[in-house]
Amino acid sequence: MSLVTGTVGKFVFLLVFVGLFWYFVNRTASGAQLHIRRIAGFDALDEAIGRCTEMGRPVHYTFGIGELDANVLASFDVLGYVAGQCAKMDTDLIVTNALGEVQMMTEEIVRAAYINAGKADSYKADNVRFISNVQTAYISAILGIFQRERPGANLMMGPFFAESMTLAEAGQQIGAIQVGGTGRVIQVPFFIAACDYTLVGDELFVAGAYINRKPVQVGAIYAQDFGKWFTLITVIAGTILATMGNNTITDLFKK
Amino acid sequence: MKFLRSSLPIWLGVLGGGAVLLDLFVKEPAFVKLLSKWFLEWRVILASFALTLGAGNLLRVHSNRIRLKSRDWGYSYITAVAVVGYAALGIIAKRTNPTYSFIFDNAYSPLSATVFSINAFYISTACYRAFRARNSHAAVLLISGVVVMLGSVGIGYAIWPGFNQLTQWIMNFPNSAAMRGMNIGAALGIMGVSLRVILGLERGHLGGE
Amino acid sequence: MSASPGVWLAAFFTLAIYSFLYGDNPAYKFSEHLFVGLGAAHMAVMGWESMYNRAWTPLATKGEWWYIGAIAGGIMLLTRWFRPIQWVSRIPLGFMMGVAAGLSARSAIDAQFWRQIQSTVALKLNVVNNAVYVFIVVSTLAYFLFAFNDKTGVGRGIRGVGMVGQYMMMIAFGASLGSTIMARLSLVIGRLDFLFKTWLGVLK
Amino acid sequence: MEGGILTNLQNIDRRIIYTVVFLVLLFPMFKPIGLPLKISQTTQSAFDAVENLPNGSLVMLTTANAPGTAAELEPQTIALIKHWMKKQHKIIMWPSAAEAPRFIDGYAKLLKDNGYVEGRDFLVLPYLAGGETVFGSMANDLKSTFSMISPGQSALWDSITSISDVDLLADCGGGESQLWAIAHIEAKHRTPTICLITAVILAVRQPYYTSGQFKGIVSGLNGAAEYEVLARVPGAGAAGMDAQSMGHLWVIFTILAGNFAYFATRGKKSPGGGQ
Repeated sequence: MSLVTGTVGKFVFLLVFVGLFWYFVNRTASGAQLHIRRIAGFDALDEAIGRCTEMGRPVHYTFGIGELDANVLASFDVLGYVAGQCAKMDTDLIVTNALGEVQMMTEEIVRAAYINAGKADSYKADNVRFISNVQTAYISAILGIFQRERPGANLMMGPFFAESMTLAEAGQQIGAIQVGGTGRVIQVPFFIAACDYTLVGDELFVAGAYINRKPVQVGAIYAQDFGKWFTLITVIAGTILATMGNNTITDLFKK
Repeated sequence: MKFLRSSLPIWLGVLGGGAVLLDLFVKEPAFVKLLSKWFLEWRVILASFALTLGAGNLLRVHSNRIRLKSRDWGYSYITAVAVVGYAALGIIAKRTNPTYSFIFDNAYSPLSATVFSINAFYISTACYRAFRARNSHAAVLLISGVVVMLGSVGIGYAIWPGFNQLTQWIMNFPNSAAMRGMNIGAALGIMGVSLRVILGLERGHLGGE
Repeated sequence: MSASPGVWLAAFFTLAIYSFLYGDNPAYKFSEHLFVGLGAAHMAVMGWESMYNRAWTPLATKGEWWYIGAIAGGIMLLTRWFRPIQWVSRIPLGFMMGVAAGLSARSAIDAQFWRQIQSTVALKLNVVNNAVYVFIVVSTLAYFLFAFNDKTGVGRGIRGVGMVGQYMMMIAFGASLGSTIMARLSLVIGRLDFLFKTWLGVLK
Repeated sequence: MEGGILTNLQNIDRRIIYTVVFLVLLFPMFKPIGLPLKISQTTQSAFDAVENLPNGSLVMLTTANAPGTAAELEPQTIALIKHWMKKQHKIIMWPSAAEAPRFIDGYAKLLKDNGYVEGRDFLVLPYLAGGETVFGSMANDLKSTFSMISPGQSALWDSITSISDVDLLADCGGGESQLWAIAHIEAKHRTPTICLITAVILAVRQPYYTSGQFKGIVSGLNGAAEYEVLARVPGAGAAGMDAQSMGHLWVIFTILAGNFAYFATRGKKSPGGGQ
């Protein structure tokens, strides 16, 4: 096996990343209590659902318009939790989808959550809705749903594009309590402007680990943190050395 | 059967993801490159089929609404007719057909452009509320926002030429640096989630079994 | 004023959507439902075209038979409309997800991670702007450290640096919003241009 | 009474804000003011990347333009294509999103009207679904990705073997496509890449410009206006700038008024969202 020139460093990093990932998955699986810091956006989910229950209004959940990617996978974990809570509290949950592939997965996730909560009868198939795979058509339909069904909470987690601003402001106008989260960093400012709580970038990817504490997910978070420490240390050391005229670390990144 | 239902999809994911990822690094053996090339081309074809899923889902949703007489069910006829008619036109008579283009230019395009432009109104009210120096975070947001607003169009330059330089500085340094930090964080998050799929540890996309 | 029926149609749809800014109404509902239908249809047409070009043409004209496999996979995707055999669609879906994950990981580790660090480590700190840059990258990234206990002293320290990072992010978010408002206004300008120039003809 | 006005300023009805937005945008369209324009560094670099290529180079445009983003992206693209025509570059165009082919039809017409011959001087590749996957596939093997184009169909197509023959790649769009262009094509072949984007995503693309992954960025309507000035090709970009400035001023006014009222009445509770 031989490597493409200029990729040795990346490849070694990837191997270490995968190794640590396995190590931490096994550690969590064998019962070790690994810590994860508090994230306000997730703690707000209960508040949002609770308020809908008090007001007798539905909860609205959306993934945005993006492709089936890492954001959507992270959002599935949040949806599972939200659906379970809604089932327990007898609060309606409206899920709107923009992707054909995601539609069936969300149907299964929501139905499973209702069954697990012992409320299989309360599951309404009509409430997990495919809307449109065209961004603007999707927006136009959600604006309509907000005005006509007036959800009390609007939860937006996933790969959002420009619809983030329109949906968040439309939710604000009907007085919904809103939590937005996306790994697409560019959309975060719009959530900040119009939502009550925002999960900034990477925070969304912590969802599964934070909510469910599944070993695989906790392991991934610990491996990711290794990547961040690696970055912090190389950047600080590298720039100090570069200032002193020593390019050891800079050259390392070209290998 | 159990293998076909739950294990095979995961193993195909491991194979597909593994080949495409390794292709970035590996020069030899050559079959990794070949597999990756094939997989990418196949996925383009699968994605083409996936695009048609929407029309089918939509038909299912709206025929249900008509059957159950849900709220505003009368409008569902419009959607159903539009899906079937326009798709048939595009597939049978081709996208370059004049009628197809007429509808695209005079219905689809203005609808899409206008819905998108609602964004402008919504962002102005959202910023009107968000840009209020309620606390220290909001104050920082406000100051950097207003400077950039003034610096990125002619009028700010007319008031004080310095707005322009200040905006360039904010965009090139604090903004670029913070975005870089966030991008690096998000990249690691994406790596974590993607590796869960590539290593065959993720089941969320298969309906959470 | 324009005499073209197409322009009048487009003007009707433009006004119907803008009427929503005042409140929900039947013209909006009509346009919304029509648009949702047209949108899905256009996507299906483009999907068909893409499939035809990418799979059918090479298969039919060049005898590249191996595309049959991919077409079969595509048909398996469509089984999700039929509940009893819905599970079949998971097979191509698992593959699609895998390839997508491979591509994202590839892009994440190279363009978004490695080369971004590569460009940061070369900065010389004796230039003020570079020092600012590095400080902001470091503090922002510290905010995204999750794997620690925030009740311990070290944890509180990390949180503290992360808090500074939060302010830096606020500068970036403000800059984003500031540059965005203007951009979004240009979208309305496009529509006004259509209404007053193309349709009404009052604007030269 | 005064408290009433201040409270009102803090909570202006959104319909009033919307109406005034309409009016202030409309006014300069009837009476242009002619505000000054400052060329930004990112646009200058994008212009230089094209200008410094020898005449007759091979350039490629991948576009995800859509009706929603056309107000910003269309003037940019037209300005760029006009500049390319001046330099007599050979052009490959590919729609990377399902709504883009209709726009490419327009560019093809523009090229033909200026004496370009399809197949020899420029080429339109067919739309393929899959977004990022297609970028990955093009980076691996451009010819095989578009294997539906037979040899002999286009002289331009026959003259190239891989995407590394492309001297400049321009990606246009308001989504993720620029990132895919640098993550797959630029990363593998070091193809000089510029992007034409909506102003919204400038902030998040800036780090990739600083790191040299993008050679230049044309962003938003003002980017289009700047490019028109640099390339000396008058167009639609400059025309919209006054209206934008006025609309902007109104939004800044509402923000400042809101803050003024907020501080004047601080202590009294006011409703409102945000963090």
